[in-house]
Amino acid sequence: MSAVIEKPGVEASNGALRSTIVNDFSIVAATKNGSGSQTANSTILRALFKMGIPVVGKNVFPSNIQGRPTWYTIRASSEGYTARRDANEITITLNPESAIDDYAKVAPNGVFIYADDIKMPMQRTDVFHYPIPAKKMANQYETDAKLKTYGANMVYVGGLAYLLGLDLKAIEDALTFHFKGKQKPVESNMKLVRAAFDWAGQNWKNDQPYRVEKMNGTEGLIMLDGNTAGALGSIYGGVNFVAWYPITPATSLADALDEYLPRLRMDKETGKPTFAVIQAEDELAALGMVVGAGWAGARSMTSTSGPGISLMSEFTGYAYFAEIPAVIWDVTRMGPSTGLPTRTSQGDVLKAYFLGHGDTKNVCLLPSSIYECFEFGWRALDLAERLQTPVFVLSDLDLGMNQWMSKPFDYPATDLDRGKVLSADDLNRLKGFARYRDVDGDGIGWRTLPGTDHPLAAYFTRGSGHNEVAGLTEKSEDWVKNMARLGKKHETARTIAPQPVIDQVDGAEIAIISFGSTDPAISEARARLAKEGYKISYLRIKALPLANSIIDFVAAHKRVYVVEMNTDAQMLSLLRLHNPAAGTKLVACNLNDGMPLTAKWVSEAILSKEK
Amino acid sequence: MSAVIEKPGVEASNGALRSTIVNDFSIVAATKNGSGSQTANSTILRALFKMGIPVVGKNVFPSNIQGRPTWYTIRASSEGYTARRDANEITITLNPESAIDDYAKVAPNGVFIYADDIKMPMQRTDVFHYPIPAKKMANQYETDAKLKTYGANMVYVGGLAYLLGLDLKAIEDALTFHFKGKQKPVESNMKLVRAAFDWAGQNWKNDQPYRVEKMNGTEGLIMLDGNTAGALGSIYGGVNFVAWYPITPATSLADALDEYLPRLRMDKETGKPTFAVIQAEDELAALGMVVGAGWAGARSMTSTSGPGISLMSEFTGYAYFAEIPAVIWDVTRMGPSTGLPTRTSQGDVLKAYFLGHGDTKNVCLLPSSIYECFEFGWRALDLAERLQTPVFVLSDLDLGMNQWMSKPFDYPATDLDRGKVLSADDLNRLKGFARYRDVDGDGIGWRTLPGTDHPLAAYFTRGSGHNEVAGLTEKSEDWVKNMARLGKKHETARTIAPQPVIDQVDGAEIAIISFGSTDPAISEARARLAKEGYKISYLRIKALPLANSIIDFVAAHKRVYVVEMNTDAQMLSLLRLHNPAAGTKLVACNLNDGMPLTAKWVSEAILSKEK
Amino acid sequence: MTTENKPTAPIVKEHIANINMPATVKPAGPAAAKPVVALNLSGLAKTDYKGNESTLCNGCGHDSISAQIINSMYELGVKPETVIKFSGIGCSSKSPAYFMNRSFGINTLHGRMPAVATGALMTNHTMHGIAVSGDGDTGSIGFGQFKHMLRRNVRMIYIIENNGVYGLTKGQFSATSDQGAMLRHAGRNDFMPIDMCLEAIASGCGFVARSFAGDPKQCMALLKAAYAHRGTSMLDIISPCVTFNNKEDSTKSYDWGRKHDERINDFGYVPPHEEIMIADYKDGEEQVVEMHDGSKVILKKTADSHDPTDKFAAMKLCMEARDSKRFITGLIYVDPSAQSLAEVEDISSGLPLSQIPNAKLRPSPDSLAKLMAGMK
Amino acid sequence: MTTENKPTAPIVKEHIANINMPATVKPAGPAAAKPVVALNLSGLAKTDYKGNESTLCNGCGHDSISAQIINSMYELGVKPETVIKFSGIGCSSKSPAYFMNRSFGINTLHGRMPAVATGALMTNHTMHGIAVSGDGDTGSIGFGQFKHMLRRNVRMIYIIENNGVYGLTKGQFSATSDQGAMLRHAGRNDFMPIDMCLEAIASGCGFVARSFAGDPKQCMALLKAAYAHRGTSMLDIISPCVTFNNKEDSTKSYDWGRKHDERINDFGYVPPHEEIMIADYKDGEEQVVEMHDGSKVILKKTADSHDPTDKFAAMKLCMEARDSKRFITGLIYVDPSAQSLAEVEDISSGLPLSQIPNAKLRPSPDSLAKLMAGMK
Ligand SMILES: Cc1ncc(C[n+]2csc(CCOP(=O)(O)OP(=O)(O)O)c2C)c(N)n1
Ligand SMILES: Cc1ncc(C[n+]2csc(CCOP(=O)(O)OP(=O)(O)O)c2C)c(N)n1
Ligand code: SF4
Ligand code: SF4
Ligand SMILES: [Mg+2]
Ligand SMILES: [Mg+2]
Repeated sequence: MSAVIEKPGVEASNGALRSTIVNDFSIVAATKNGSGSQTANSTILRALFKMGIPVVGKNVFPSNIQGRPTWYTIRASSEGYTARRDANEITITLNPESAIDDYAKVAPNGVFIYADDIKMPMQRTDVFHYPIPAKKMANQYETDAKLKTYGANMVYVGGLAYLLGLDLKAIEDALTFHFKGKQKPVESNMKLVRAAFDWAGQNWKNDQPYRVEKMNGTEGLIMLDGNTAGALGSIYGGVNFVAWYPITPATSLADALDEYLPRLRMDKETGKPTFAVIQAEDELAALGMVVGAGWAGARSMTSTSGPGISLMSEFTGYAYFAEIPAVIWDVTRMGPSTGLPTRTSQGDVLKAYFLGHGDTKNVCLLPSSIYECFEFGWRALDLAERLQTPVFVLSDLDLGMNQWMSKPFDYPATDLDRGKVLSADDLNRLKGFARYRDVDGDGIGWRTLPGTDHPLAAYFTRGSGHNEVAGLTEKSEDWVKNMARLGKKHETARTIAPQPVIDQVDGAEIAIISFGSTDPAISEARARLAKEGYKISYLRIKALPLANSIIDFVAAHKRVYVVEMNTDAQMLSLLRLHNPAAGTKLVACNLNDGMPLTAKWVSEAILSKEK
Repeated sequence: MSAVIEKPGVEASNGALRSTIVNDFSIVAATKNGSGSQTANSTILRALFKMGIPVVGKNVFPSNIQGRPTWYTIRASSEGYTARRDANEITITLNPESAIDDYAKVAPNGVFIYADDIKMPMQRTDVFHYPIPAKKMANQYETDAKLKTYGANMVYVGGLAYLLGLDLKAIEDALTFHFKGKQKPVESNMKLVRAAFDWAGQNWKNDQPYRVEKMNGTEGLIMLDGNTAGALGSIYGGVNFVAWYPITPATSLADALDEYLPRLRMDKETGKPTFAVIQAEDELAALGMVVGAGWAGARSMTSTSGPGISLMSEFTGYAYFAEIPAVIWDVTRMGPSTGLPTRTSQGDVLKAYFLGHGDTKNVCLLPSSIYECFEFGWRALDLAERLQTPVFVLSDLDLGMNQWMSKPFDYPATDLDRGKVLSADDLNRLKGFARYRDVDGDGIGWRTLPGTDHPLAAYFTRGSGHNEVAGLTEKSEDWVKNMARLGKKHETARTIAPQPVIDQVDGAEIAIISFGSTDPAISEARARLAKEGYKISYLRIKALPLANSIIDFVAAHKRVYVVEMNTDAQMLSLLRLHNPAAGTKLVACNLNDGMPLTAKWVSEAILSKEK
Repeated sequence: MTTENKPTAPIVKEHIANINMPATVKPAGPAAAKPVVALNLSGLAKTDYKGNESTLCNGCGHDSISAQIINSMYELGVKPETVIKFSGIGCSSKSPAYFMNRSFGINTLHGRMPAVATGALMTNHTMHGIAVSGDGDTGSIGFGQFKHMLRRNVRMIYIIENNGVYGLTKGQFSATSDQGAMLRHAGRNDFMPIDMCLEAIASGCGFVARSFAGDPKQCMALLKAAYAHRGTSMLDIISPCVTFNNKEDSTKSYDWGRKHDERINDFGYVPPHEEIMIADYKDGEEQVVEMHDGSKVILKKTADSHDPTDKFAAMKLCMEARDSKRFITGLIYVDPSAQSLAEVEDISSGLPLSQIPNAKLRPSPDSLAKLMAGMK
Repeated sequence: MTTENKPTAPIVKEHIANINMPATVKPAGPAAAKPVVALNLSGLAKTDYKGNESTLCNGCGHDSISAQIINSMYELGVKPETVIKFSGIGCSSKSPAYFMNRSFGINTLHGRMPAVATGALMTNHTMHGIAVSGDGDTGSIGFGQFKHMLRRNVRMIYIIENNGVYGLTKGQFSATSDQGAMLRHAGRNDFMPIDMCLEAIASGCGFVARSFAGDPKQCMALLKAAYAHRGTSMLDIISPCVTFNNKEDSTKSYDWGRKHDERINDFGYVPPHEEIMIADYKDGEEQVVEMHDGSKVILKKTADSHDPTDKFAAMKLCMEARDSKRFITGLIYVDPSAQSLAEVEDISSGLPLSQIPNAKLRPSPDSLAKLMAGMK
């Protein structure tokens, strides 16, 4: 994030009430799943964003369709921090089931906006109370019966706008954005917002301390979810075959492909699609199709999550060994097993890296932002074809389904890399080829594609032992040689996959290694700790296999905390294997509770070990 | 092996011809797959065994049914060594396709017995040549057309018996054993053996150096394959539900269950089976059935190999997380992917240990002998019910499908452990229960079984997040608490699973850590190296999670070689994770070429690193 | 660590607020006062068949089916303790938590419930299985297991709560979606829906029926008859998803069902312990199918009623109905003759495998010694 | 590392002894001398359709089928380069290595070939697929994928080399084994065999036939007609396993086939480029089915011949034949009308996806700038 405002964060932590706190707070809206609160929440989020205030929006929703409590959190941070925070200064609840809990969790000196039909004791003196007649107003203003529950949500938008001083123009812009310019819904929603705004002005005393003010913290930025970013990256990466099976939180990636492919990738001349998307009958079939397509020369991919990854084990090993390009997005959720489908985690690191029985090791990309979701979208397809192997992209629910700011995505810097493919002309010139021979010293053979019109083009692909010319073999030497070449290819992957981002601080004794969506919490935690005098270096891993530069980085520090969101310290495990000399210098710093990490947790976890 | 004869091994290595070499050589019979040579080879093997000579028989066969070269190797070792050797002193070939190769590989001063219709240059002067009219004699003696190809194999048995001085009585005993006492086939086979024996006496000059002599190296021992041993162990472990899907090399385990269960486990009173065996439609279903059965209170198991393990990933994670007992035999073959289905490997260590997405860690037993295949057969069932979790037994093709000597299996020392199960009476007394509460401090809750006639018996099982009372929950605290308990259970498993066998040599600076079927090669290598003055300690791992005693063992040595048969040094990886302080002290010593390790390779590999 | 079978110490000191606990748990002990409610054959009240509160959408067809499961089991007087509830993953598969809390329940993996049910019901063949799945769970990912389970004829009621859509993942096409249906992201569905009843008949299932969640009476009658079947009874119940597939032109909507429901036959179920009054049933106008447990399904014969014992007619009916989008409901095919898996495996007459005493599970030391002797 | 698409240096210096290399590779360049053999429409000799030497058992039915694949493709004049061979795992699935080495081939995973074939044939819809599977591969582990592939109607010839047994794993029962068959280890098979043709019809397959490896002529005629079909053509070919399931009482044995083979119809195939002499075909005695590519299947009508355009008759025939162990062979069902998957996905008229130039795969920088602007 480039446009950070250089003033200290304001957090009401000691109970002392400041006069006003501007652009620095978290809002949580507790509603019911399926009640249509998404429009209201994204409107608030985008309105703040349009006012130039750095924001991030996170949805904590149940694995259920309708009627269960769901919490949408918006953090505004003038400094541009986007990690989750535990404290919520402003709580809105329309949901009686969770109201008592929600109330108890309002930060001291916080604001509690609640549907006026929620009856419960509200005795806190450190909270500003704002009852709102959400249902009544919605009933009054919405004529369509179906939209009445939905409308209640817009009422709190208006109330909140009044309290915070949110620009009604920004709200209208946000609604226009949301409804893609359709005037009718914008107007009917604005009617409610304005009515609620006016009602609040007449009925509420705005003595609470939180306010917003226009600033220029989001200039030039976009706001989007990681799954859409990944889909767009793939589209700009030339993906032309997709097979997938629905699963939370990966579904919206495929949805975005379904939405944007027809918009961006119809052949200009023929008007026909340059792609095919197939909803498979399960994940075994999804990856099977992707592997078949990759083998036949498509830029092919799938997206899934934990249970799907488990089901893809056999095909991943096949693609690894038969050397077939395939891209697999694992938008990780909590495991083991069905786990918590709507909670975030980084628990598939070992699984994805070692997926396949026998000796397999897969290339994995680890985006930490929606910018990288886009970038790794196209890079993954390049790497898969270049390396002729499955490439995983390990995103997660937090990154994939939540709304993040980002600088606009850059157009891919390099041309599509289609890897080593021989044409009929090449075959004429070369008079044959050996599919699995390492002619270039990088462990990667040359392949041909079905449809190559040459009598020498064909070869036979199999998951059983094969020699350089793709012939079946059970000879020990052939096996060992082939595996050694695959080992070499893995080393090639180590050097051509995205390299770590290293921020080595002069004189730092301690360091953090991490990856993926923990980045915002770590950045913020480092800033906090820096204030307390801790110099902490930071290395962010962008891909597996692990880069060799990590070894030097570890060597340069006394203690290295490996921050991650899983139970078994999985990345720490891979670091230990990669770098046995590091011994006990690497320290686990992991939490896996389904929630994105907070800067508070990261800094306290490190401090507790440092002290 | 207890009955080792204390005299030095004899190996013709420097080309100098000793007068006679008694009971110390390897024989390889190269025939065609599906030609019926198994009877001939097991006859030789068992005849030697019956003469008291320690032997081991290994079949190196193609992934094919009929007509491809197959090699059966018999090692006789007066010292009782049972590891594979590279050198074959006696080669028999009836197979023209492999004859040139086979001939080239005969050890110097070795013996080459070949079908007299094989025409090829045979110019080696360091080989004793014995052509044999296998087809002709078979045609002459076998009247049944079908048995003619098959009969050719018995001819070489007769020839070999003549050369080695093999007891014809022992051969007859071996045939009687093979045909389970049926006289007719014994006689017809003996006819051929005798004829060939006589023919050889008349036509061959027996100036080759290899001879057998009766000894008492096998007294009291049995000879069997590991898969049958595992099946028997499971039967004595009370297995009562089996679901499986055919796959080499695990099929013969299920076959043995199908064979022995009806013999050993029909209810004495009702005459009805106390078990059910179901051939499932695939491995997903096989483990699914086993999990359903384990949940409902059966002692349940399946057997499979690499591809099946991949397909079992999702259900393993489910059983881990829902805490359901299940035993999974992975008779490992070469991977990745289809790999080499008829070659041995230890390549599924990481796979099995981490099987399941998210954070899972499974208990694995690692038998190194057929004795342990039997023992872990019943122990696995005990552990699965005690720990309420999937338990893997990682055998391999070498152990599972080859013929090994062993002391007779001991009857299980402890009663069946059915784990923590509450009855209706218990429920009356306790007035309820909490399925996932750690009441005993070992991380293991109490369960009830369907059919328990009590209104409070039922609970609801799921693979999604649950609290102590088996209720659905998405709360962070519940998740973290539950995973912590599973972690504690894993620690319990660490202490109750079979502990390592440690042979710590006084003053040894170096050590070997290994597991499974590498044991014979390591034992022999240690003996060799000891002769060259190397003191080497040895720790054999019997189970995962790794025992804490391993840490002390490593600490007590300067260099520790981790010997294993896979490409990626998988056990070394787990040792590094378990013991990060070991740093670079642990050294990889792995080979994965599909063949069982030899003592020669192990000792040379270590020496090359020591020098 | 103790290896004993019985807990040696009190496991739970006090009564636990188990969220799975039945609504009207009677305190243990004989002298407890009974609530003043109608009791069935097993002496239980309707509330003893209750489950947790549903978390499905208001009006979801699946909840109506849960209600009919409760009603039918209550009316039949089935002891909840003798039932195991099975499900896969999906909104439909959540529903076993919403009925019969006193029954054991297991929510398995997406599409893989048939295998788990097979293992569990083989381990205790005396238990009755009630399995609930969805069209995605059974028709897409689980299609192979479903077909193989039918082939094995594992005794259970297998309900497909068929809404023609993936509910829980928010509205993708399933394998039973209408050809030509439209979705926001994926566009048009161009594939012919799988007909679950046709598939079940092809796989040798001996009890095949279709019903409609909007027709509680028929659902209940079918559930009762299904309970009596010797092997797998497959109920394909059209169960509208009010959130994602309830537009009136969807063949899986309430509107469509109400407008087009075409009962192919009318029938009643007579439990084994009830006598049929022969006088009540006039020959030629009724067809009686005797189930394996002695209960009877009595079909009223009318000119155009379908004869569910005619396999070819049943298949043809399914195929034609699919081709012409007819919403047929009723008992499509019944053949009570085929052995169930437990019978085939010859364990059906003994103790459940899970209750065989340890002593019978481990052969004698003697037998081992003999075996060992034979391997020398 | 170079990221260019074209090899910049000679990859292989000399000609490699590729074991997959065609038997009569013609040296590159126009002036090469042709061997003196009969050439087909594509100018190729029969040897150009050869594969590696088979490693199957002597007499295995699968080898006869390979021979007929070679013959039919040769006679049709199909260019091997336009064919992709697919298979799963099993003896049957090995066979693609034994025919048409000049075709690309992929030996996938056990039971999962349909998915791979779907992906590959969507990526290059101009290629013809010849898929070979076994009864275990398709009927057991792969049943779900098989049924879903049929539903999607991916254009390929899908051959099940059906021997009623698992050959490669040495003789276990498969899902098509005879009910009542006996095995050494597992005992009796108590389950009804799956009827692949019945299943294919239920799944909407538009070309369903059964044949016998012992009847090369019929196999060949079916293969030719199958090649012309617009979607999946499913050939269930009874292919005896001489090693594990060839006893005379096995319905999958040579003996049984020879004794019981009952042809349900006789037909000929007329390729698109050949004119039918109307005079040769008397109205009322022949039935002409016009395939999507303009070729024709001409069926001789006799009193008891089966009409393969009648779906109900086809289903009934399959069910009755299974129930009474009739060994029926011939064209069971044909309906050339349904769109193939490539048509449904609307990619059938363009370049294969694999040949679309990179420039068309990456939208313009401008389009990205616009998108980004819209996300602000
Ligand atoms: C292996 C796996 N893949 C995907 C999912 C995600 N998933 C959960 S429910 C569901 C579909 C459920 O549809 P259906 O069976 O029709 O049930 P409904 O919700 O419509 O009642 C899917 C795809 C999963 N849980 N597991
Ligand atoms: C996942 C998996 N499970 C099991 C196997 C072992 N396997 C190889 S072939 C085969 C059965 C083949 O039977 P079928 O398809 O009928 O072919 P056939 O050999 O009879 O021609 C099995 C079970 C495997 N390769 N992969
Ligand atoms: S989404 Fe549909 S299927 Fe799921 S609970 Fe709601 S109405 Fe029922
Ligand atoms: S085992 Fe059977 S199927 Fe396999 S090659 Fe031999 S005859 Fe053919
Ligand atoms: Mg559904
Ligand atoms: Mg077969």
